[in-house]
Amino acid sequence: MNATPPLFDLLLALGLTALALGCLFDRHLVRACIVFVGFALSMALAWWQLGAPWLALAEFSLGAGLTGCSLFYALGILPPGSPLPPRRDWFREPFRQAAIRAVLALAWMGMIGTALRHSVPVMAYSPIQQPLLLAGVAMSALGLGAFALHRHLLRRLLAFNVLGSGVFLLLAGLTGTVAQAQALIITGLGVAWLGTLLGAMLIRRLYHLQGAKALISDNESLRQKRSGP
Amino acid sequence: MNAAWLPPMALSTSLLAAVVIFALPENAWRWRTGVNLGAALVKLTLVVLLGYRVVEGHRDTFRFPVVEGIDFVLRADALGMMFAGLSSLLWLCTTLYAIGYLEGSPNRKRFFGFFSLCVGSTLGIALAGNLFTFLIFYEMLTLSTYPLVVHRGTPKALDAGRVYLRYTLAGGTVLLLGVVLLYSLAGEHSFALEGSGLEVFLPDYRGLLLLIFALLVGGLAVKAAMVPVHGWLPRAMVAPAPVSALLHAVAVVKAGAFGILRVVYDVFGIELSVELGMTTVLAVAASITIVYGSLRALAQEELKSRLAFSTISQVSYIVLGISLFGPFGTIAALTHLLHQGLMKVTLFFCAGNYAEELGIHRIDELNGAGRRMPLTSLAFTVGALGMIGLPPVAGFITKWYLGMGAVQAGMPWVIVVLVAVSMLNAMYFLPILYRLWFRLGPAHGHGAWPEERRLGHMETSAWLLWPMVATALLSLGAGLFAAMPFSPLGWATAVALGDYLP
Amino acid sequence: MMLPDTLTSSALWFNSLLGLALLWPLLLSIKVMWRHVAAGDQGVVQYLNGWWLSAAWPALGLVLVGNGQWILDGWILGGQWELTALSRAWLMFTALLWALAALHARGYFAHEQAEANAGDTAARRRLLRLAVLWPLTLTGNILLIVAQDIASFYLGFSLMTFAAYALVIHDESQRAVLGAHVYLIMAVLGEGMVLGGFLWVAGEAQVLTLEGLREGIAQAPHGVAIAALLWGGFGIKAGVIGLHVWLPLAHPVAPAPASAVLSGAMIKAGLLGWLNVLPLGNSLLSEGFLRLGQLIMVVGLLAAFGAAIYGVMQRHPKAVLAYSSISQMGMMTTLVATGLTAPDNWHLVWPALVLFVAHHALAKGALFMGTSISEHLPAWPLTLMWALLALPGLSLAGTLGAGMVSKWGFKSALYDNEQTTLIWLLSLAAIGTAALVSVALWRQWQQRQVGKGNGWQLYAWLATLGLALITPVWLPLPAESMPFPPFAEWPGLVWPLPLGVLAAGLVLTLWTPRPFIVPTGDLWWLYAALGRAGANVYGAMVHRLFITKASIVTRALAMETLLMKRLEQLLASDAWMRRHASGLMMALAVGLVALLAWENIPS
Amino acid sequence: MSMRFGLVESSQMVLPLTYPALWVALCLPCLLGVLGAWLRPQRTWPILLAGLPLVASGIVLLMIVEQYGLQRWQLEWGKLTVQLRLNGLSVLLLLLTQGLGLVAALYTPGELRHADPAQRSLERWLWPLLGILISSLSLIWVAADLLTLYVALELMGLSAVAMLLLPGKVEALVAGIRYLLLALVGSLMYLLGVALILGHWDRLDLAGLVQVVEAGPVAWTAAALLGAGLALKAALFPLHAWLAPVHGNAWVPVSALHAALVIKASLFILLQLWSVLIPDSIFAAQLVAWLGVIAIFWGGGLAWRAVELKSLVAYSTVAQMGYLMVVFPLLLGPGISASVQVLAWQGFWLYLVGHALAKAAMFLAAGNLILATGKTSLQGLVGASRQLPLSLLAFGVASVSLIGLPPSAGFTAKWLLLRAMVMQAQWAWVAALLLGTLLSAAYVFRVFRYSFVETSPHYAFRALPPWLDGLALGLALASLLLGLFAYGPLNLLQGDR
Repeated sequence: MNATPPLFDLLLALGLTALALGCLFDRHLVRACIVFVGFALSMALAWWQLGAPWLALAEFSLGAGLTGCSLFYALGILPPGSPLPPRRDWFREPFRQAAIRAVLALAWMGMIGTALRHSVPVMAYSPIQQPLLLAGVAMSALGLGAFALHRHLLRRLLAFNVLGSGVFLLLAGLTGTVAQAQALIITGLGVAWLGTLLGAMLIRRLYHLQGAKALISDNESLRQKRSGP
Repeated sequence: MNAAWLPPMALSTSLLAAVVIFALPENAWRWRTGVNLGAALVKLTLVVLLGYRVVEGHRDTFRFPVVEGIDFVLRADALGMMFAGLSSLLWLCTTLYAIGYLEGSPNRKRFFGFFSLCVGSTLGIALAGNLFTFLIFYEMLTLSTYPLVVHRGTPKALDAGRVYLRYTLAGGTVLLLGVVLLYSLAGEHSFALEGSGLEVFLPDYRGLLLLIFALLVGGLAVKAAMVPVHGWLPRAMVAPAPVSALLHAVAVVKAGAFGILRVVYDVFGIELSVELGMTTVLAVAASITIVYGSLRALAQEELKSRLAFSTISQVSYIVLGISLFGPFGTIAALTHLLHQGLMKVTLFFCAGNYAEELGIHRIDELNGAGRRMPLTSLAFTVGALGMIGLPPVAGFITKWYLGMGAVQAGMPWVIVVLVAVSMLNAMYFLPILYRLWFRLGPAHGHGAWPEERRLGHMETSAWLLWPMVATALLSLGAGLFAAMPFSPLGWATAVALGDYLP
Repeated sequence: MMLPDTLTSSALWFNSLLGLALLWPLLLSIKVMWRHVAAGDQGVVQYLNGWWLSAAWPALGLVLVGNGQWILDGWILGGQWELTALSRAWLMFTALLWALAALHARGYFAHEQAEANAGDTAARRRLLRLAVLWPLTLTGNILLIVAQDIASFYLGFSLMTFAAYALVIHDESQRAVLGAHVYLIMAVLGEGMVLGGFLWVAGEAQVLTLEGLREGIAQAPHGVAIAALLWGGFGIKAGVIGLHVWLPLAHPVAPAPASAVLSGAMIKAGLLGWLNVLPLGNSLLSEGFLRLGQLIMVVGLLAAFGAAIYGVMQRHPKAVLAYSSISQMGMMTTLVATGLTAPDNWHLVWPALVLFVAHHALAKGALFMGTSISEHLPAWPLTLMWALLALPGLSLAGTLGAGMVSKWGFKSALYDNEQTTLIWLLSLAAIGTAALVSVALWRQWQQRQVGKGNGWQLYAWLATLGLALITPVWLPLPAESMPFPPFAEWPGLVWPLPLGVLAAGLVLTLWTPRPFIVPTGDLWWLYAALGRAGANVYGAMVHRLFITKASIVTRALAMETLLMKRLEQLLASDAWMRRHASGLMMALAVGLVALLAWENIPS
Repeated sequence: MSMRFGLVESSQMVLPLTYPALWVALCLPCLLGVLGAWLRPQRTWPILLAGLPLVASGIVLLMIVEQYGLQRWQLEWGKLTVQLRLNGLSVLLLLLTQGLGLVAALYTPGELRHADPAQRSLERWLWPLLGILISSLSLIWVAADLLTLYVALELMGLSAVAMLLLPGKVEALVAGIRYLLLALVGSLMYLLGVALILGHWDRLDLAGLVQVVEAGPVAWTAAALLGAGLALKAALFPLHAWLAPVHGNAWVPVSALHAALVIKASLFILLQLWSVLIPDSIFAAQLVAWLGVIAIFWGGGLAWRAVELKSLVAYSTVAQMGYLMVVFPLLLGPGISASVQVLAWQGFWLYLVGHALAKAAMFLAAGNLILATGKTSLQGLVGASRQLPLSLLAFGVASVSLIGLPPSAGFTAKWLLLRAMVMQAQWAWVAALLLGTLLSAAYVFRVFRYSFVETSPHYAFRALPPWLDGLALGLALASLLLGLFAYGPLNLLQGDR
């Protein structure tokens, strides 16, 4: 068995993880979105590498193109001349919350990792063999953790997309590119784009109706309104 | 020959009447009255027919499966027909009375709709052929009574409704648990079985049987208003008088007492109940209720609440009769089921008449009302004397059989309770009679009635008057001609000797 | 014991007359009501008219028809109405007294009727009430006499008891209300005891007739207790000492005709109750019954003497007469007791007792009517009047007429059994009777008034008087049971009279205590005080319970408010769950895996 | 357990006439939805007319299943195989979906006519979304492989979210975006679980998986992931909190469908997949059951203290889902006797169906009340009993079933469940069920308490067309009568069909 992993895969995996980190934890939203487009392009590359050109094409058009456009639409950059929401997310969770999320994400990673270890025998011996699978685990954990942590709607949308990519990668890594897996991933990509588009439209609408405050989900003013005696 | 269509048809008269009444517009007074009375008469006819067929030896049964192993059963048997007859007859009277009582008040459509539902449920309880079916109608009764209790919509009425629901729904839940346990232990259990069939479980499941008995009777005791779960009843007095009459005389409390009858006689069987030692417990509980209710009634200053506590006391006579092992106790229980209904309904009609015609709610406002409303006061006198247990009113018959049953069951101490309660009854009813007939009041030119209305050219509206006179005469007749073959006593004796006891 | 029928009568004839005797008074009372309603508010109605007076006549007719039996299957618990030798005699004097008292009432209430005619609504109301309830009371009285089944008897007894309340309270004065209430309270107590006894024995022996009941009591395990209970229950009506307190309070306040029937007929119903329920003359009685009989005898003698001593100190003539009734009833109680102590002799005693009762009924009736005569003395010679007024008293004391016959009757019956002590004691009690009658006359004399009399009143009184003196002549008892005393025995019968008069004179002249020392109604005031104290204690207990309950309720409410607050605080964390749904989902997934793994790790 | 879901391999021939009925059932709703967007019906009769063939297809399928038992289809599409199956349960749920969908569609014109014009800008979209929702729900009931289920689940989720957003109010948007994000994440969890299954066993058809699945970390993780994701979508406690705001602000027929069917569909999938993946696990089922117990009291407590009518109804859904969760240990796990399992199975689905009908009826009735009074709070109901007896009656009848009082479906189901619990000696669940009943009575009767108040000044009520009340009452009565006439439907649920 080949002990050294394919270098390109390794690099791609590292790059994907780094880009995911960047787009998830950059408080500057425009920058985060740009990073996300880069992330999606890398994903397309990963699909190519995994031998699924159709998926690469879908990822390129749906993930990078349409999703990116949706995100920029949400930010008011597209179409030009729209009202611009604030470009930075200033909301800070308390440290404790962040720590809990981190622990949860780690536990999550452990759980998926254990399952993989049983499901893919190779993983038990040299986990490095399948770097993209590992990247998928990391991305899904990061995405989920970030999704749970963030409050800004756009950032949650980003986190969801990263999570989705991680899941797709895991799926592809586990099954190869059988038809059923491709069908699942294509559906998933389509749904992710539709969801992002819907989310983007909602963000714009909310900003239009309520201002910047509304973009922080579950903030105090709204909670007060809902709970009653 | 099994006329299976008869029981569901009798049941559907009042349910259909409810639907039609709900569908009619609020101001269709004539139509509603017509439907009400028509349905009541048709139902009475059907029930009489059913009763006749029961005498002939038929047991008309209607059944279909609800889930695997559990049937919905409507069955006309002698015991059920007693209750059905009572409810049909008093429904007719109460409907007539209610038409007069609510004349001109709002929400009559709602009232009569739920009123019909309420009586329909009562008939269902009477005809139920197993505990499952019984439970269905028992809970339906709870629900259909709630709108009647809160009918006035005042905060007091709404609070009473809440208390009523708290008690009855909790009781219903306890009952449900008991029924489920019983079904799990013994499977489907029809009231029609000879003997209880539960004896086989006695050696191994004595504790469970005891628990089931306690749950069933405990759940039913809520509606029968036994101490200490009687609290809803006096509060429910805020309801309009026909409702109080219905609650107290026919529907709710009777449903509880009737349920206990069914449980002791038809589910467990009296021998098994004695064997379990539950009859003594029941007798003590009933005696406590009887005495407590009377003591509390003594302290009431409102007419209706005095009657309410009197009901608490009186209904437990039925339970007491059930707990006295032997034919006389059974006869007493069955007879009182009917007698108490007739007398109490009369008393509540009277109370309603005083309130409607003269605005009287408190006992000390009754001075001299006998002159102003002689027929009402006469009816009240009949009812009150019956409650005390004086002949020839129907109450005497019950007391007589209760006493005999007590000696027969080896519990002569019950006689002490009976006599003491008779004296207490006299202590709280005779002063009312004294005020009615012997004290001088507004009718003699002393003071004025709280709120006098002239509802008719007689002492009050004919709608209010004649049903009351009818029930008063019936309670008198039930006592005077108790030894006739189809009197309540005669019927009860036939049931007790023919159906239940070895 | 059964007498041959005096008239040969078919059952139909008997039944219809019996029905008429019971229904006629009811119809009359409905008729009065109807006439009152028909006349309207301003109309003038003669309440005590000729029809009304005839209320008791069918019953008299029934007595003349003779013995018979009517079984009614559908009636209450199964009716059995019967005229036996006992009940026939009883019905005779009762109906006679009611008929005469009705006549007397016509005159007695003439004044009130006039007021009513003049437009006095209060008088109208009182007369209407009397006119309606008088026949009802009569019906009850007749029914309880003819009834041989328990239910009918109890029905008649209660009907009479409760309807008579209206007779007592008639004039609505404060004292009348008090008297009526005492009457009612004691009556309810009596009803309760009777009911208890009936229920008990009915349960033990499962009988519905009085005859069965007597046998049942004799054999029942707790027979003596049941008998004692029933004796006490009827004893309230019969004025047994200790339970007699309503008599002296109710009699003086009732109108004279009402007092006459109360004292003459109604308290006798209690005695009839004893005769009906106690196993008298049953030779197979247990030891317990003998003891009971002795007790009853002692109580009876106590009444005979005690009432006499207390009665002579009273001021109101009717109160004195009431005490006289108690005393006389005590003597009758003693005689009844012999049925238990010496059952073999009972067949001799009971006719004497009935004669005694009948005579007492009429004589006492005459005396009570006499009190109204002395208030409206006619223009007759005074001595004649006072002689007439004294006549029934003399007869009661056993010095002449029927009184002498009856006294001789039971004396001779007792002689046969050699109960000399008892005879001597009863003779001694006759002194008391004489003294009481003398005091009553003296009090009447003191309070006499002239004029405003009425013929009905006077002649009814005279008729009663006359009939009382010749009781044995018309009483349907076998003649041999009512022997006229041989001349040699006269002194033995008469001697108590002078002693009694002397005693009365002594008391009246030497020592007349103030009314508050010997209040009318004696023990009642003690009972009332005890009752009030008991009620106070009960009230205090209830009040304390009420306070406890209120405080518990308040505390529970406070607790509920607190719990609600806590609950709402808790429920506010729903928003927290909303915020952290995704985190919770992660935790759930991890937790599920951990759980599944844990479950499957072999331990 | 998986037998009961009809997950058996069989080589039985499929009757040819089932295809048209199946295609009509699956595709007609979408077509009608498009048609609706185009025509925008304002009256009820065209909707009724259009809905008839749909219901007819359901009835034909019912008759086929009754006659011939389980039906299975395999549709080849390139390299993909779509597996469908139709057993008694799925045909029952299919009929329920069609019926409720039709009622919701019938109700829609009335709702829209009385809605705030500012909120009607997007009303055109309601029809196709409704169509997609019903199609995807129908697909969920019949789908027998994970891919089809995923597609249907996503379609259902997205169309449901979109429908909920249509009123365009701020509250609706805020609730909607939260729901959107959570639903998407839930789907991804599902997908991840499917990935593990596909990677390990290499197949997606459920009937085949039943044969090959063995306990192990992969099955556990997959079950946990699927469970968590679907629990989020099904609003199971403690992942329920998004539900109430969503329901509170949507259009009435949408809330009704959502509460009645959408969340139930996720629960359906959850139970079905767990019965495949972890049929012998006790602990997971126990955990769900305990969470269910908390849900009963949590949801009940929230409903009890609710201020708004619709949030009361929504929170009651949380509690009612708790009852269904409590049944899990009686369905899953080893050592459950067959008789208990039958009772629990019947009770579970009867409860689900009864609750779907009752909850839909309750939402419609609540919508009527809100439309007529113009107030959304419970306080606004003051005097409603006099003015709106029919709406209140519908609400009352629905609440009878919701509380579980006889003779409703809720009662009969509760009866079955109680018997199962008693036979299994699970006293804690018994207590939870009974106390929950009392709690639900407590919150439902708050509505009546307000509506019976007569002493307050009366508000002006808007008159409603009677068929709006009629629809609510019809559903409520259906839920009530289902309790009495449960024998037929329950017979259909037996595993051999």
